[in-house]
Amino acid sequence: MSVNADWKPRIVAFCCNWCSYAGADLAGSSRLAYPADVKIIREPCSCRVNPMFILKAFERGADGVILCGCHPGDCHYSTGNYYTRRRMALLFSMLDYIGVERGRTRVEWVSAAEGAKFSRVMNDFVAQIRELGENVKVGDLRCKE
Amino acid sequence: MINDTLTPRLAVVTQIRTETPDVKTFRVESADGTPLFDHMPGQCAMLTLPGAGEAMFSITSSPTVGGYKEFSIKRCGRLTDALHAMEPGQQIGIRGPYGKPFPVDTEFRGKNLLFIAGGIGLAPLHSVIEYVRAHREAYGHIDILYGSRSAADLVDLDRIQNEWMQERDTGVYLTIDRPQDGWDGHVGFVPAYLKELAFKPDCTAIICGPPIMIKFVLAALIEMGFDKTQVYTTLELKMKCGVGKCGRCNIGSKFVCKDGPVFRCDEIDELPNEY
Amino acid sequence: MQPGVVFAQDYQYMCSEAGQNIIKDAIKTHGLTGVVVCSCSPRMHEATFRKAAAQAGLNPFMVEIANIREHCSWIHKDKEEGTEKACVLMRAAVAKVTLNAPLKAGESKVVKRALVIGGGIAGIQTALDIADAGFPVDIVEKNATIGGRMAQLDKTFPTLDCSSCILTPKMVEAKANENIRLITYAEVEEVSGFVGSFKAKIRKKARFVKEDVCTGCGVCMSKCPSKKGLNEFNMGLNNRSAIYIPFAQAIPNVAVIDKEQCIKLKTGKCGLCQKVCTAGAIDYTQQDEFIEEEYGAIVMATGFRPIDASKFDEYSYSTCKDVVTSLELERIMNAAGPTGGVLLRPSDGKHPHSIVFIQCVGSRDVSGRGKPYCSKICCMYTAKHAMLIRDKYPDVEVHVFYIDVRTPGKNFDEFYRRAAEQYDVDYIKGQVGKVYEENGQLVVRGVDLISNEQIVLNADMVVLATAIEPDPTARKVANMLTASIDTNDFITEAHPKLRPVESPTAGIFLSGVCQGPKDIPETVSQAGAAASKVIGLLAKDKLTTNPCVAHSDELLCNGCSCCEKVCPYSAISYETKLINDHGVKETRRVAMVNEALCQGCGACTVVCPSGAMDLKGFSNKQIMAEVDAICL
Amino acid sequence: MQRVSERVIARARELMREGTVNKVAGWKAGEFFYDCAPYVFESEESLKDLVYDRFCAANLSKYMIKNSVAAGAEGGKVLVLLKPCDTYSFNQLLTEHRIARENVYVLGVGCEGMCDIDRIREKGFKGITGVDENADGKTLTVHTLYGDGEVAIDDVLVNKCEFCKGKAHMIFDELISDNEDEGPRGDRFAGVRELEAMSPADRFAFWQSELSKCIRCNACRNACPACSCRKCVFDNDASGIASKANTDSFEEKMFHIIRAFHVAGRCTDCGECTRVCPQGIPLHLFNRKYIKDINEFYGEYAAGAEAGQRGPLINYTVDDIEPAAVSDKGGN
Amino acid sequence: MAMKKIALTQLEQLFAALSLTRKVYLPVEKAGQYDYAPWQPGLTYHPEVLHTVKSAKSVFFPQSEDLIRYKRAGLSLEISQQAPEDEEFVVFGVHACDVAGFEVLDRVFLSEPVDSYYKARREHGTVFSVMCAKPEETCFCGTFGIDAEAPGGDVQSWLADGVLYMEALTEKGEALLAAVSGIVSEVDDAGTQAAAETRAAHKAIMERLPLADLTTDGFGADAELLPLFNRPEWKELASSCLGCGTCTYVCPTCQCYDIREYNTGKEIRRFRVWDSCMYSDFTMMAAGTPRPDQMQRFRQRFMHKLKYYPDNYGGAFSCVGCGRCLQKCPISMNIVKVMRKLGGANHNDK
Repeated sequence: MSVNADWKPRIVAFCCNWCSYAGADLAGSSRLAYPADVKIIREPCSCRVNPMFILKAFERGADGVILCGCHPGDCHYSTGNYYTRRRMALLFSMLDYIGVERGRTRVEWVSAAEGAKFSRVMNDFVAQIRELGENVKVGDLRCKE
Repeated sequence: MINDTLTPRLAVVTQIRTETPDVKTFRVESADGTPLFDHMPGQCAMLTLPGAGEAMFSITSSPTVGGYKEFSIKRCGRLTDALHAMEPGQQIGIRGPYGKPFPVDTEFRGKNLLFIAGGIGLAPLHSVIEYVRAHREAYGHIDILYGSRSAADLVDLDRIQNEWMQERDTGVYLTIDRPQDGWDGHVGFVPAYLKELAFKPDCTAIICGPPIMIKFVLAALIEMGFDKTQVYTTLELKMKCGVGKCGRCNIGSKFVCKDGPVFRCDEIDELPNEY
Repeated sequence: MQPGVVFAQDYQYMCSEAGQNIIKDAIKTHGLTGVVVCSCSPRMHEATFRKAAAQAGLNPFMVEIANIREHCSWIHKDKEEGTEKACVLMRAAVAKVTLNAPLKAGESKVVKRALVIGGGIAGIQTALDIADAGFPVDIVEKNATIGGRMAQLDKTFPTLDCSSCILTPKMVEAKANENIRLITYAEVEEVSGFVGSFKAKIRKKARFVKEDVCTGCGVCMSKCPSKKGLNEFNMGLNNRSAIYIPFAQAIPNVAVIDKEQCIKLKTGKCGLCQKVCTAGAIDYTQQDEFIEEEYGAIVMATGFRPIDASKFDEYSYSTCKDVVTSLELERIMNAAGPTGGVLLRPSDGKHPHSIVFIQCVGSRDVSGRGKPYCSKICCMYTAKHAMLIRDKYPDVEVHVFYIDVRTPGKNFDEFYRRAAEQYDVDYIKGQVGKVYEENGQLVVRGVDLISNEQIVLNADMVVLATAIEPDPTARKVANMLTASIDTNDFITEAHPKLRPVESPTAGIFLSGVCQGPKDIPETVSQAGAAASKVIGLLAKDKLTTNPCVAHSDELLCNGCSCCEKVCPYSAISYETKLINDHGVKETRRVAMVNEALCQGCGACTVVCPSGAMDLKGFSNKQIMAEVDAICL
Repeated sequence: MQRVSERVIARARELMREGTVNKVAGWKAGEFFYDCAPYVFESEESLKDLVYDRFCAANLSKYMIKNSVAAGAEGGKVLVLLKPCDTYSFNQLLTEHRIARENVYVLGVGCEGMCDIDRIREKGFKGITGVDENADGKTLTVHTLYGDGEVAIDDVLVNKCEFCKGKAHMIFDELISDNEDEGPRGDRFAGVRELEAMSPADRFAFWQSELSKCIRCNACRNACPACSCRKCVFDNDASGIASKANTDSFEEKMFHIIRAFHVAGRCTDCGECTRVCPQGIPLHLFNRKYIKDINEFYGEYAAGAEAGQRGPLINYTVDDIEPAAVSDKGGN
Repeated sequence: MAMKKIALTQLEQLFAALSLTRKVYLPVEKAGQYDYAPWQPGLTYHPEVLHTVKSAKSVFFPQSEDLIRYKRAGLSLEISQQAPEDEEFVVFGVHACDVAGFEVLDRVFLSEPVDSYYKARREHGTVFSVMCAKPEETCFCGTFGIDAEAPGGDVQSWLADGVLYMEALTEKGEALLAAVSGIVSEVDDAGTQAAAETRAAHKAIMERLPLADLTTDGFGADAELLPLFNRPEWKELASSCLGCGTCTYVCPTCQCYDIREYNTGKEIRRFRVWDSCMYSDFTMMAAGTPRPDQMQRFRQRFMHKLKYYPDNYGGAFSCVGCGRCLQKCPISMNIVKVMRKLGGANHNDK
């Protein structure tokens, strides 16, 4: 657990433009609150998210990274999220293998109509990251000074 | 705190002039008002724009003008892009001077001088030409042959036309690669124009420009009866430290940063062909 | 200020003309090379601001949006935290925009033909409007006739017009219009391509009747010995022959053989219809045919169906014949229906004296059995049914159990009040707990929420106002078209307010109930709206393509083909060519992106280990710069 | 090994002499008995230095990227000696269009397991001047400046040979082998399982300790046949993650995770990374983790078992497992 | 100053005593590999270990070190320099080859303009050498005139029968031994004798080493540069080089470095890292590289060690014969093979 009381988690959310980003918009227009710790990066598709981006986020001091895309089968580009699913399953397994807490990474499928789900997922993820505390295992010490 | 040789001094860019579509000249002065350093024509300095990096640039201004150093820089990569995006007032880091200068006070003294430059290659020669102009009586006849892709790419054209062309006992010859509207001067590549101009080999030639131009100019000069000991040029390799230690700008046993960038062409012949 | 930022301005309505002018002026005055707008979602106004930048001479792709409304101010209650986050989002957008490169949109062709999937009133109206504008349209209808659900309706609310009287002329018009090709008894099997040039493969199922020969005389139907097929048009309330024309006004008026029922096709014996057909239209050897066609635009008009009422067993739908759905009642009431339009109860064909309507069966149901949404049309058609029955059979008692009565349409509330007040329909606010049969009598147990009393009613018939759901083909078709779909299988619109008839997938438009529950006038107006969008698209000679496409750096490309394998659009091909890498020349195999085909998903960029494949507008460096800026 | 060795060398000479090939990629004798280096012989005469013995562990597949193209340009063919495990790499490179197959003559060579001089040194031998394979075929006599000793071959095998994938060649034009394929030797995933069974904290400590040794010399990458990018992202300043060694930073982990990810589904488990690491980091534990995961998640897959396969990361099924199902392994 | 001694079993006490006033670096095992690391209680010296993987040079010239920090805000820039080393330390257990390696680096970094970071470490560091036990077959320090029996540094020492005999060579060395005078003891004649005997025995081994016959003939300041540079054999020598940096990074004399930046978001740090001339990007510029081929990069490394460096530094070679590259090269190509092929009996003048 974090010892720093002022600590606020840094959470990067990669959202695909067609479903999850729109879902986040809907969460916004529906005023379905979630913590401000979540910062969204818009991608055309979840399959655009390179594992490098996720590691880079951790390197720079992110405490959690979540990737949201269209539900499998509903990808705007037909098949993108199927590849995402495989890549992330393997990447997350590897992060777990090197001892990084499994809870720091997550994939969620959120459609454009699921504003409520988006909000729920983010609330849940932030709570989970708060539980895990500050990310001390992966990250560049130089960024933490 | 000791000041290591790798630590730049704080300087400020006081003036930026756009020379050509891809060349800008930056005037750099120290941030605290004390002089930066003394240099001689042909020497270089490391400019640092943190976040974009550090690189060696030849000092374009003459040591005879005080207070500032100028650098004409062509846009060709990450750092130079960032330099070109600067505004006056930007603080940067500078360290130097590095390298051996042209032998302006020794071998060049009393000689006729022939300057041959292509494109941004005028930058290092600019410093020499201005130095020579400032000590005009110490040198013989001067010829300057300068070429570029187009009229717009001729660096510092104002000064060339308004000052150099008016300088006594000085011939200035300009050329561009391809004809264009509004240009009534010479058209053609530098080596060809050089042969056309048929300078006598009674002078010391100083060449700077793209490698391909240097190659053909050198061949032309030899053809015209010049000896390699009469010809000087500058070489450029990747540098990091500037002081002959980081190990990447060597050509054989010579370091460009330390033993160059000015070389006499007969010296180059003794070096391995890795430049 | 962030490094690189030279001008910042706060303005309340940046998207207004005045706001856009601020941007344009700033671009000109400061020679800006990039613009960041901190505003609402880029899904809303990115195009607006890009256009403004372009008008000021800046490449439109040098604009980035920081979404500080939907993603920030609207969801974060703590002002300080929200502001802090807005700054971070702005910082990320600035970090990104400094790495943006000017992009130029390419061009692609527009095939001047539209495809309408579904031949109900939505599809017909859309097709008619497109055809009227002079563009060819194909309607693909999975049933043997066009007409859809509207053809099954008896009367329409609130005017009580005869449904088929107003629909039939439209169907005839669709058949007659030379720009419209009707492809009935057919389904779309494959769709590829993209806006402007989709390619579709359509399976035309075998009718076993030559469509161009059959005269629709109907002799075959009367002679057909197999009469056990359920009549779908009458909701299975009666039977039909194996060879049949769905209903009298069917378009095309051509028979079709139900191969499950046809004795000839099942056993090889019979062949009666062939013998009696004077036109010689019967062909037992007919096979499914495939039609391949290119389209510039596709309209989904796949419609709806009532949900399966047997899931609500407390109403005894599956056990009591006299518990019917509203659509079944429509057929019972219809002159062309199983009872010839006489109100007779299905169990014994007797005249009912008491009818109970139950509203919201499966609608507004969050238990998971039904649908969470309001089906929108039930209140009104129930009022219509009640009124029509009371009008024709004043002896019949009519009770309606309702949760709410929703009448927000033109003349809707007046209509409902007429039913309740003028026709004395007994509206009971309450829910029905159980319907069961007791001694040959239906018993309805419910509760009156106003008097808070238990109510037990004897009824001769119970009518369930079942919820409607998207036709099951919608999901399949949406997947084919890569159109997104919501959890209820309604097709998602590009914007719920501003782009209600477009799918987020370019070139795919929505007409009718496939987008959400609606009544006929709404459907027709949406159909027209979709048509006008299609016309607008087809009227263009060229489309500008999305310039945010993949790009391969030849110097880095290994030629491994991984990218080629994950591309959903076959936009990547390989070429062996001479590459000059800093003076080192080599002939080798490198990837090439066809920018007209690439849709910019980025799947290829991640499988490329060397990073040769990158995505314009969402480059590795740009995204990493955003990550850096956020994690600062 | 001796017998195969003689036949291999003789056959290479013969193929060169008769003009079937004009180059031979093999191993060239060095200063010591164990330091033979990969080498492309260009004349029959030069083949006098060709060796094939217990110390020819280097995988020659990657050299075929350049050499197959060069051979084609010169109008000839290059013969390459491939051990069974090397053929997987060769096939994978064929799948990725990196080798001009028509310019290569694959001479499959039987292998009884390669010895690792470092592991012999680890047994305490110093100043090693020679080894003799004893008649039992199971032990080596080690000669040193400080006296002789004996060591079991099984104890000094190269890691990849300790977990040999089998003696069968996946591709060859001609085969010289006396080995029956007895299938894989040992459980190559045992090391991965052992780690998985640890607590996350212990796993983290393990990798922290191993990776902190990394000096970012790039030997693993440069030796790896799957890491055949023209320019690695870690060398490319424009990639945004280019880096050179920096101690106490995240870069080592980032480098190794990304490297493992980039070769996931393409790695044939040839073991070169671990073999060449000067710091003795068990890098194969990364790659084998991915191979194991891929096998478990998406069905058995052996990269390079045949040319032209579609790798698991450029493939999918609609009912693949969700990333959420990849749960924490081991204890707490 | 007279020789001192200490029992091997008491070395920990010596380290403990030294660490009161300075940091003590010695070869430490980590996950099976030895490298120089600070001493901590419980760690001891393993005389049987010949080489650390990385040479001892990392103590004076670390693989990476921050030099300068920059902060940018708007147009302004703040430059602050990392403070050079200012604490005393001792490097224990360095063998003759690595000590000679320091001298190779000294010539580069201590010549004008002096590298202040390196200089500070050299000034504050004391080198405590130990004569190597059991040299490997890959050792060839003798080729470069290094006397393994007199390992040098500030204090040199020999191990005989469980006793370490030590001798200060410089003032720094004397001060070091004086600081631990309570722990080390005087050496009697028998001890002197024992030390001499262990040296003699070592010499005998050195003469028997397989590479004892390797000479520098054909290289050095006197060799002709261009003919050596243009030898056709470079191509075959370099043909299987993978272009990794293993040889460079394990080498005690390689000193090329890169200067890079890392933007932490709050500041930009300029740091120095080891670099390798074997890397393809070493000399890469926007316009290209003068060494596009691995052969050229390979040649650069060995020409530097055997010719360029001697040219610039009074004939001294930039190789100390430690043999690390012989053991660590993934493809077993190394300086010995280069010297055999191009020098000795094969050199140009013969």
